[in-house]
Amino acid sequence: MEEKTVVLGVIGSDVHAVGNRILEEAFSEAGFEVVNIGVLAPQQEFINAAIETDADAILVSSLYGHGEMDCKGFREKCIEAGLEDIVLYVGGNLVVGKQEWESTKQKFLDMGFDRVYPPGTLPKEPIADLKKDLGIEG
Amino acid sequence: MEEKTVVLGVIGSDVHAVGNRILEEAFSEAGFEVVNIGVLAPQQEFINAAIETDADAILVSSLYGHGEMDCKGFREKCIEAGLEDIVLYVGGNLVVGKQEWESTKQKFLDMGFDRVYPPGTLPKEPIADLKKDLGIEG
Amino acid sequence: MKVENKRWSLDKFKEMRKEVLQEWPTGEEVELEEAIRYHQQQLSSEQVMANRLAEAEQEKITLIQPRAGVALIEEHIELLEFLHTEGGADLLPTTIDSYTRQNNYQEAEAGIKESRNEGRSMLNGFPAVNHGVQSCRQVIEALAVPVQVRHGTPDARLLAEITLAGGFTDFEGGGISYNIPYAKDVSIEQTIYHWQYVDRLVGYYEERGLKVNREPFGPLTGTLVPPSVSHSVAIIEALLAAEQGVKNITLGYGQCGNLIQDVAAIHTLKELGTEYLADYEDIMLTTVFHQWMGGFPQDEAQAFGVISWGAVTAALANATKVIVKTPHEALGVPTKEANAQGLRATKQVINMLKDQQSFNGEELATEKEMIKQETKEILDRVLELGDGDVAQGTIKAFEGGILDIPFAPSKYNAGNLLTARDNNGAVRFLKHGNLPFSEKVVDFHETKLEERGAAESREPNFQMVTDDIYAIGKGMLVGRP
Amino acid sequence: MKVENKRWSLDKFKEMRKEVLQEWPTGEEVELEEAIRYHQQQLSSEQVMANRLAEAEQEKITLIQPRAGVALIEEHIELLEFLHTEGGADLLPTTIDSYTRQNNYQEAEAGIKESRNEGRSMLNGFPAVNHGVQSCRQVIEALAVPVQVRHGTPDARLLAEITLAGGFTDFEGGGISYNIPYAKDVSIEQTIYHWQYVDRLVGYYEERGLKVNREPFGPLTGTLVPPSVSHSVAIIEALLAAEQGVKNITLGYGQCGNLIQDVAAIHTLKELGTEYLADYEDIMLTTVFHQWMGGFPQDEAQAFGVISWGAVTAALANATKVIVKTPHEALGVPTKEANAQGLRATKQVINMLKDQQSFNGEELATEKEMIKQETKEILDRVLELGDGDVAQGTIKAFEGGILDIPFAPSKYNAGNLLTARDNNGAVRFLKHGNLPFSEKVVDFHETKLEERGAAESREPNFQMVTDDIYAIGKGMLVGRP
Ligand code: B12
Ligand code: B12
Repeated sequence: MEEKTVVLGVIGSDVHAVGNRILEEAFSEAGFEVVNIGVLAPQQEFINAAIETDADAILVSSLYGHGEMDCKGFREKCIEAGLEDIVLYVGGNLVVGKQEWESTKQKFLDMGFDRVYPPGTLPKEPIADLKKDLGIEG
Repeated sequence: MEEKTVVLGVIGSDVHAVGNRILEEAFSEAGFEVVNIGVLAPQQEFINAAIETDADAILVSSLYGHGEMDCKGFREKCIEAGLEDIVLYVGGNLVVGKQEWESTKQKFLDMGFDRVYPPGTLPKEPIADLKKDLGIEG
Repeated sequence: MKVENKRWSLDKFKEMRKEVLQEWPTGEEVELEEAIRYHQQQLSSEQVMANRLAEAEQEKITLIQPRAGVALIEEHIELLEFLHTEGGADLLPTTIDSYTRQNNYQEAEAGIKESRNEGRSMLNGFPAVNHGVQSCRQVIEALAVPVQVRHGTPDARLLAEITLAGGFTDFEGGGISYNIPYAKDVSIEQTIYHWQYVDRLVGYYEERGLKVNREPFGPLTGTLVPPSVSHSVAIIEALLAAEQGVKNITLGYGQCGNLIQDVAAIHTLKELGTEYLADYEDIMLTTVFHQWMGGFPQDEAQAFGVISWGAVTAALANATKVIVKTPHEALGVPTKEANAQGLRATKQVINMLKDQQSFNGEELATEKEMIKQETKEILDRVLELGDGDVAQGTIKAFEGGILDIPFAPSKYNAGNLLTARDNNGAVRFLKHGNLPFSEKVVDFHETKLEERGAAESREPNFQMVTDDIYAIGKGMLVGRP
Repeated sequence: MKVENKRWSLDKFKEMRKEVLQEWPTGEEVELEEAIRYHQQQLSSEQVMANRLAEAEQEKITLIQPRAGVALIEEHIELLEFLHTEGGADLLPTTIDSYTRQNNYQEAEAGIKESRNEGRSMLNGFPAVNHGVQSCRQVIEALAVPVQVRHGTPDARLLAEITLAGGFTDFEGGGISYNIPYAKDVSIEQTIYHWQYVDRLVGYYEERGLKVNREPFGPLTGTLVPPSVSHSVAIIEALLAAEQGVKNITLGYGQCGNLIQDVAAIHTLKELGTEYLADYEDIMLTTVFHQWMGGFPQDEAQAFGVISWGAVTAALANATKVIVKTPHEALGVPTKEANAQGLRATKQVINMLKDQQSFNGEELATEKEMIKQETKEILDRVLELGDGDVAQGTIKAFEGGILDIPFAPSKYNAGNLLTARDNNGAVRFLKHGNLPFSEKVVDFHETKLEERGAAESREPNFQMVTDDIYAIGKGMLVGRP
């Protein structure tokens, strides 16, 4: 396959590094070019990395519960920066507390994310989705 | 205090003997004359024992879940046998399954029991109640 | 009738059989040869309990099994399926209701009707006799894993006929363990005799090349039963069963709560069993550990703590299987969801522990040595009393209180024992009644309880026992004042 | 700035203090002498953490403590009260939100506002700096038990000033343990320096006769951290703290999952700590065991299994206290009910085990010996690198990967370690990077992992590590293929 680039990172004041490390391994092994900006990443850093590397997708992680606040306006900022078509995924423990998943998902879809993943998602699911969304043959 | 007599037993096909043994000890120590007919006791056996010993109260245990079926008509049978004024208590795990306590209690009150005790009742509670109901000074 | 530990002739068995099958109309359904064909042709190897146990024994893993049974067929199947898929149960049970256990098939019938009317199970188990052979087969065929009959029936002859013909491959109980804790007025002689029938029936299946597992009920009254007491009963029942041709036996033990004592108990159960059964060939011995069988805390979170502690012990002792309690234990027969929760908590623990080393050390060795010595002192005396015949010996032993079980309802039980926890929570003899213990054993227990008495500044007495009975329900192991 | 392990002069401390208190307006509220009077006059002896820990240590019991914190004062008090009364928490926490941890007081302020608007906590903890001294005192005064600040703040100077003045008597963290797992871009030099400030502040309280406990954060990244790695960090932080006058120290360790390794870890933590801190007088060392800090199963029943297993280990290891997880762990910050459930399950287990013997045996001895040897090899090298100065040594050791922590986000961490479970589930070094291990140690770990590799017919590699990371969440300890 033609190599597609994804930017990976953990947004906001969040330091959960383990899932991020595993996603890096898994997406690399699946044939993606992975640009991992790591933890404690502000929105702007994701966008800068995406522009610099001409990325096809941004995968945002938020584990620590502040995802709702940290992700506000992310899609708009991408558009402002000229990344109109970039694929945006978000996943992790997105809100504070154990909450009804459907409404959490809707919240993030409304913010403009293309796909939203619940806690405990294994890498193979977003990998398959991303291949589909980027039109890569499995 | 003037010695009051209580008949103790576990009704129906129920063999749970431990609580019964402990109730025997506790009521004896509290000054009651205890007639313990033990486990696997049919209604008639409680009544016979009460008549024979001129008992003041009958304490029915049911742990195994069939209490609802086993206790039906108990009060009526007592009346038939001439035990109009006898105090009737029932306690244990009275119904099959973990059910809402208030409705279980009401069921047994409706059957004519004077007091109904939930799982986990410690002896001191029915002892105090019985002293009150029989007009014994604490 | 003089009951001896001698293999029954087929004639004797078949003669009694005629009567047994007439106890309730469903008895007519049972045809032994047809039943054997059914086992041979309809049951896959995975549905046979002994196979699954043998595997587990070899892989050194601990299987998990719930208790469960409701009044009606469809609901019962649904319940068991749920426990398998949602609870991850490796083995399934069919718990029999209490009317059936007392052979009150009339009342069981009423319970079935009331359950239909009320739309909920009014019975605390599955009335297999009333349902009959074909209905049992419906249950078995719906499930991919082996199913065992679990009950508490002093006279289980008809129940065994119907359920084994119905495709069950494991049958719990025995002439002592399903009498003394479960009956008041039935003599030991009677129940040993009736259970010889059950064992002879199982022996017949075995002769025909089928595996039907048998499991003496280890925990007895579930209330402060020291290992040597339940071990003695388990081994006697195993001997009685083996004589009638039973080949696959699971020896049971109910958690006392102290890790070292419990691990020692499971180890010695297997070791002693092997020793005493050495004369019988081709016996497969496995073990079952019962999570805490006494009073539970009402709070579900606390109950999970008790359940998990049982799971830890089962895994560290490497029992072949563990019988699992539920977070509803203190309150009532669990919902299927609560039952599955108990299973999942247990499985999590078992899986986390299955690869871990077992521990050794002096405390374990001492504990094992004591359990073995006590059990041997009891069993040797039993055999002596019976002039080498374990059936006769057992009957006499109960008469004399040489075999004795704490807190049992049976009037055939001497009831002279008083047991309480020592300062570490192991269950010890406060009064050993007429158990034929040597001075060494008596001193050991006395010292242990004095130690606790000193720590609590009180004499060990009935109050201590009561405190211990309430303790786990109140969130403790040792019932301190 | 050259950071050395030397007690700060009061002048140096006070000079820095001026700046610190200006970081956020609430800093103005802090007056040291007034705060000391507050501790002396307003806190009862039961509200002082060190007293409660000393008692537990003497009684050989294990206390239980949750994590908990929400955005608003009243709700926070309600939460803590609930955990005390309904959960039976012996000790209480105040978990600080992640904005505060990164000194983003501005965003914390926004979080407080949003929480008020939304009617639920939008912060994952209690923003103590924004709330200020008086509000902290409101919390402390509402509670009868000691309360500790738990956080993960690389620069916790202002947080310490405010919370200690606010009446908290225990402060978690340290220059390594609250940097490497919690930061990306902050140098070790910087955080050691900032934590010397915190320790000096605590030392000042101690000089004035007040007890303020300190607790290095043991589990680090909570992800396959071998005992010798976390022990090294804990002891370094204890040495750094003691030098600044800290007297009461709780050394921490996060459950790895294998019983023997975990018991050995708690035992050696205390023993090594005592050894290395021998030069400091009047130090009280206690231990804290953290229930499993890695990924949890989502199912609550399974989570109860994990929680209870942690409780078992804490009790058998006789840690002074245990930090408790909840059945919501995998999903989100727990409700107060879920939090209390975790506590009650834990308490049940602890209480059932508190009287039981600890076990010994060869495996435990070997495990202890190895942990000690590894830790000493690391620490001796650290001291060597610093020419006897542990602060300098630590900085250099991180540069050279002599100190190294698995899965840490910090760029000041070499990140050369790869750790995985051996065939019994104990955590071992797959790649030990630059840790200064002797051949004996290296061989030990290699052999252990080869054993597992052989059992699984695969080479130990990153896939094995990944499998282990997912394992407990999927209901296992060892991530088998
Ligand atoms: C030990 C035990 C057994 C032992 C009993 C040994 C013996 N012969 O005594 C064995 C293993 C044999 C057993 C068998 C069965 N048991 Co059972 N058993 C228990 C258990 C774990 C503890 C009971 C106990 O001894 N408690 C300690 C004593 C001190 O407490 P207590 O019995 O509750 O009595 C106290 C109070 O309830 C109160 N009290 C009792 N009666 C009365 C009456 C009055 C008037 C008053 C005021 C107070 C009062 O005072 C007592 C002293 O404090 C309970 C569950 C639990 N509680 O945790 C299940 C339980 C009672 N058993 C149950 C069942 C279903 C059975 C079986 C049918 C099947 C099975 N699951 O194996 C068989 C039934 C046999 C039969 N025919 O009766 C169910 C009943 C379900 C329900 N009601 O919905 C329970 C609740 C377990 C469960 N959740 O499924 N059991
Ligand atoms: C380990 C851990 C820590 C470690 C982290 C070490 C480190 N630097 O990495 C430490 C101890 C330091 C820590 C700290 C904190 N933690 Co923490 N932590 C965990 C824990 C137990 C496991 C996380 C983990 O490593 N899982 C294993 C990896 C492999 O899984 P993962 O992270 O979930 O990632 C996978 C999937 O989610 C998915 N995924 C993730 N992102 C994305 C993105 C996309 C696009 C897709 C498709 C998929 C995807 O793929 C990953 C790989 O499979 C979780 C709870 C849990 N899950 O059991 C809590 C948890 C995440 N932590 C939590 C909290 C609150 C904190 C703290 C604020 C406070 C505290 N309680 O101590 C601090 C926050 C620090 C900060 N500023 O971020 C909460 C979050 C609450 C919420 N959302 O409501 C959790 C859920 C625990 C809880 N229930 O309270 N934590």
